[in-house]
Amino acid sequence: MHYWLKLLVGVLAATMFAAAGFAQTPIRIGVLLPLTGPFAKNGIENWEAMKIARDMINERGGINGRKIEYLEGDATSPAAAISETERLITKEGIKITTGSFASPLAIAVSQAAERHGVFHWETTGAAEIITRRGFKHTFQVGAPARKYGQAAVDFIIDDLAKRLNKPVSSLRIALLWENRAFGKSVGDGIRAYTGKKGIKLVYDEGYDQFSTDMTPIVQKLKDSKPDIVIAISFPNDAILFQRKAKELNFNVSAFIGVSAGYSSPDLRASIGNMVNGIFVADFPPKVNPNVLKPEVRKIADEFYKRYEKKMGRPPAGHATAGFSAIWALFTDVLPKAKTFEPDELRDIALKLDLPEGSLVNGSGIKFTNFDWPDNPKDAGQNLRASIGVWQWTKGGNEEVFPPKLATHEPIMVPLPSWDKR
Amino acid sequence: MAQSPGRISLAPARGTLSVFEIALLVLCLVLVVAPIPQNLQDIIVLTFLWAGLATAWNIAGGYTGLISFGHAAFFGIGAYTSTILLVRMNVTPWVGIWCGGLLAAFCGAILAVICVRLRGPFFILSTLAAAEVIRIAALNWSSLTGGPEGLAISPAADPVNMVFASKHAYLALMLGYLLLSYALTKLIDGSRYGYYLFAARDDEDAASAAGVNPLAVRTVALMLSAALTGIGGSLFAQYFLYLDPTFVISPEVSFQFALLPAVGGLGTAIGPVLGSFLITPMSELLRSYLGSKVAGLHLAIYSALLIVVVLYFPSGIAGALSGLSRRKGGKS
Amino acid sequence: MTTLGQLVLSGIFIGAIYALMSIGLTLIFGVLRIVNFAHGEFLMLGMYGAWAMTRLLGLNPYLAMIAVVPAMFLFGGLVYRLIVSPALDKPHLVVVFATMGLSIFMQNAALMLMSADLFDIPPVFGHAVTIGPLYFKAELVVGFVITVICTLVLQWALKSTYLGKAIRATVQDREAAMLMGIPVPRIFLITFAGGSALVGLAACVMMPLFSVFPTVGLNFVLIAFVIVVLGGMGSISGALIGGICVGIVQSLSSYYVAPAFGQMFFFILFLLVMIFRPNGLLGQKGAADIGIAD
Amino acid sequence: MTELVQVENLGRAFDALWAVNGVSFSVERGELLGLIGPNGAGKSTLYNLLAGALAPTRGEIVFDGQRVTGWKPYHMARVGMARTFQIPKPYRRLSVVENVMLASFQRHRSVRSARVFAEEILADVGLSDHVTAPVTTLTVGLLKRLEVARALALEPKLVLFDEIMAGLTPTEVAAMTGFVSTLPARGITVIWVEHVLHAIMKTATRVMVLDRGQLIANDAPKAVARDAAVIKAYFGEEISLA
Repeated sequence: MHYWLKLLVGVLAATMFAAAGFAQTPIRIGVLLPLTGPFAKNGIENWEAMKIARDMINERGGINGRKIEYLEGDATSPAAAISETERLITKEGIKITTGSFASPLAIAVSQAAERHGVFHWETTGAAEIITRRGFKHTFQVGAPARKYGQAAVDFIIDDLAKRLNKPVSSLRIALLWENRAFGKSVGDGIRAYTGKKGIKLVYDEGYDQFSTDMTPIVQKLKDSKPDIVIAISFPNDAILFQRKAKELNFNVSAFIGVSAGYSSPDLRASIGNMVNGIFVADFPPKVNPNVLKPEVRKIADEFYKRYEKKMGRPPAGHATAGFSAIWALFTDVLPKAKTFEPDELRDIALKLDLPEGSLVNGSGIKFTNFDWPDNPKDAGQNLRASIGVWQWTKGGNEEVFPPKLATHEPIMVPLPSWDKR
Repeated sequence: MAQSPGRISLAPARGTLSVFEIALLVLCLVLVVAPIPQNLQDIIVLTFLWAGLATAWNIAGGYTGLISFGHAAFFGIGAYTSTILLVRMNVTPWVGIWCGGLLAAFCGAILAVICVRLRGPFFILSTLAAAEVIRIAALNWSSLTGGPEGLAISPAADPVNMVFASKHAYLALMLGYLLLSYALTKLIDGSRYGYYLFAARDDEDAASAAGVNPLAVRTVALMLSAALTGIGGSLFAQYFLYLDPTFVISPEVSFQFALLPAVGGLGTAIGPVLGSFLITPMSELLRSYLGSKVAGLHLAIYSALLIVVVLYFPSGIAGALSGLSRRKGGKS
Repeated sequence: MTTLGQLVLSGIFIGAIYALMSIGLTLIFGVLRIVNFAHGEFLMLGMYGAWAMTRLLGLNPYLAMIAVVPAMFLFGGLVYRLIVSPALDKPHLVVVFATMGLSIFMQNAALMLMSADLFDIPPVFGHAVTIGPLYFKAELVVGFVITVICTLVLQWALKSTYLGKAIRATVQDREAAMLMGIPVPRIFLITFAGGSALVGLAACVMMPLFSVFPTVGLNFVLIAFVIVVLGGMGSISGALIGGICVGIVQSLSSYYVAPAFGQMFFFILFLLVMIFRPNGLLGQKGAADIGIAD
Repeated sequence: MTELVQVENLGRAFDALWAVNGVSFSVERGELLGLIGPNGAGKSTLYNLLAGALAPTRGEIVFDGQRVTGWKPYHMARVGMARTFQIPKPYRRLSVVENVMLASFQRHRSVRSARVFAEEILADVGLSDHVTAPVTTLTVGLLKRLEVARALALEPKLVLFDEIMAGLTPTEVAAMTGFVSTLPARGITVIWVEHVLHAIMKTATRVMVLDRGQLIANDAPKAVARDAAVIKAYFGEEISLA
């Protein structure tokens, strides 16, 4: 009942505006996502989340009465991404672009946008280089690669070490990364961060995306007897790895997967309850509601409901991140804009100072502008993009770290051996 | 030299330019200067670049019979050499391009030593394997190639760095590359060396008995083809300003090099150019209009059309247009 | 020592699975002398078939063979009629591109029909097989057994049945076979369809071990090519040996050097064999000429 | 040193079978040497050994004072040895004159001069009205002539003819025989394998007979015709050779 009332009011408002001759031209946004090729699966999930955001904002009367209209391009490879971005900018006159899911595509799209002075709002692309090229109109709303690693390592130091009652310095940690752009940059981040924290990695190897047999990798891990494994994988390799770990009876005290492979909900559909107890460092698919502001929580619930209805499964972390980043654009940036020129949008974005918990996935927004002590050449990076750690449970998934975002305590620590799972 | 019957009217007697070729050249020059919308210019830039690359491949594939599926390796070597020289050693691409070409030619020689004795499917699969070895090397040699995170060139327009703001400059650059490849092909076409290539392709033993060393001739052809492909790779890098080993040195890229001449007309100078003028715009337009409607639709249509064209126009567009197929003359 | 044992044995088992997937290709190559670049997508289609049989009809994947193998036989016959036979009398580049076009078409048709999601089937056997301190997934061992049986049956069939002899004659010399009254065009059809059926069989064996998605073929097609050439074109037992070699090389190089280079080593092995033993590891008499004569 | 070719104990085995076994002979400059023998006697194998297409298992070959054992065919061609193929091997996608130009390039580097010389050679063998015709339109007889033209275009010191008469009409045989007999005068030594025996018997200065890989006769044509071993090899019993 409540829902229909809101819908009615929205429609009335919209028609009133139209009737009053303010047939506002729609705000046109270019969306570049991989709809074919190797990244198609996650690209399409992101695309569905973006469309839900558009529908939801248009139902709420758009932005100051102007509807949002997407013009999309299939960014299946960096070269295709650049051609599509330029097509949208030059042919359709787009001033705002967003999207990209994967790092190589994000690097390509943001570069094409910058070349034409167009405002690019990157939702999930994580490569560190995105904000290190001295670009002025590119903003990385999602977390950069190193934050994934830091979240996992901080979780080990602040939480797991105590639960396993072992001093951090004696913890044997293994790092496994898929040697594409995302895997490598997260791996590099973890290597640097653990080095700084005085933790030694007993295993640190990259593997090829076309690997069809994980036996050598699991066997080598078994031989290095790690306490904790951090693995950055894509969907297919994650499934292959977990099955092989079970087959070779490779047991660890804790397993932390990073992003796409381990955060996609259909991992459970593929390997069933083998997934229970695995931790995942990624955008939180679901956040402790009392952290979010009330109105943000309502938006979050509506998004989860619509996504589940459309896709038949809850959203993966990156899909939620895609939604929350574009929603922030619709609610915190565009309403303040008048000319919608890239420079104006840039100033608005740089002035944003949203605390954590303002966005649907618990992140806040505060962009660097060549003023970040760690790296003065960095601009457009969101310092308040929060990457947490959640855990697969029998019932679904629970956010377990950082404590202020957590919805539940970590369970199954140390991880029971395969026969007991 | 009298025009023998059944000869492709598009491709005149060896070494001379036909009316059709001159008309095509004029059209290209017009396209470079004409005030066309930017996104169409982007398609034309790609069409010229791919026409040049297809012509380069045709020197090995069409003229010498070395059907290679490893040219993405030369393409990648050229692209990475000029980009590394620019990004890491600040060497202007105007020099880097030729270094890339030379290095690619050197690798072409190595590949020739390995594979040029092989024929038919063996050669195809060996070049495919060689390119995969180079892809994996590029992916893991992060200190040199930037590894999976790729290598980016700053988009600040600067003629010294061969980065331009206006598309016209890129159109001229790519047309120059196409003309370079095409001129070399025509040169070979009418030269003694060209005849050696055709002889080695048509009958190795007969060519050898006539004093032509087939392996040496093929090696030189592969080196030339590799060098031109390397230069094309550098231009690709200068246009897109970003290199990712997984996408630059991939079997799909090698396939595209071989596809355009096959569709256009293998072993003819004009074939690869016609192939690119048809396929490149078609695949770009298909992707931009159907790309996001139904995921995968545009590639399904593209591949279905490809199968039909390849099966029912075996001698390519050049062949079909000039009725070459009338003069089938047995299996080549 | 157990590490080496685990690596070598699982290399052999996974190598046998790769071989099973390649037997169809080596047969097609031996007889028709064409490189079927859509081989990976045939595997994908078979896996989707096995998945459907298992998930929708609750069949055990190994039983699903009863439906998947004949279906792939028909599919192979269809592809032969529509794409391969029109290309046979044309330069061999034509069939290379026709099959590559088919490969892209099948990938994207699958993307449109089945979406890009990964599909899996529940494990067939509850626990792993243990040989001393070594662990092996039961489905892997079953796959190895099926491959060995399949190789023996095929070898026997090629040696003693009329069809088998006709196929071997066509491999050696088409013209001569035709003179002996062997209906070579029909042999081509049966071999191509049979080769596709064998890929269907391999798909059912692989379904419990791998997920299926539109681009799964890309992971396996290059391995299949390497195996066919390593084993010697057209040789069934050669494919088995080639597959096991690839399995072991991949396993050992990934462990002792680095996983990122696993694939590089068997490509290098492939190139070495090309240069020094073009007849394949077994020195299959004339395999090189089979590959070249066209 | 008037000997152009010396062959010492030449042998070639395919597994256990010795196709050519312990053959020794020499050829003087300007000779027209016939080489005959039943099918499978090893004639083509001997040619392939001389021309470098096959590496000998045993024995030495000296050509024009140089040891050339094991040289590649293109190397032999460059030092002046030309050959025709029993089954014509034209370059299918080149025209008739272009087929001949391939050989004339050895002595005539530019395309134009190579073409002029090629057209002269084509006139010699009576192919001048097919100059620009595609090779695929030629009959077997014309293809044989093209083979001869391609060999002569190398301006060789020695030419190996391999059954260039097969498939020719009697008038064509007579014309070709006449033409071949003029070659020694132009400084070209000829070795000629032919089954049309009367053509050889008429023009050859000497005839060698090969049987099961071994030389069984090496004498003037008249002597060879009466040699018992030769007749036995060919016909198994007494018959008079015209």
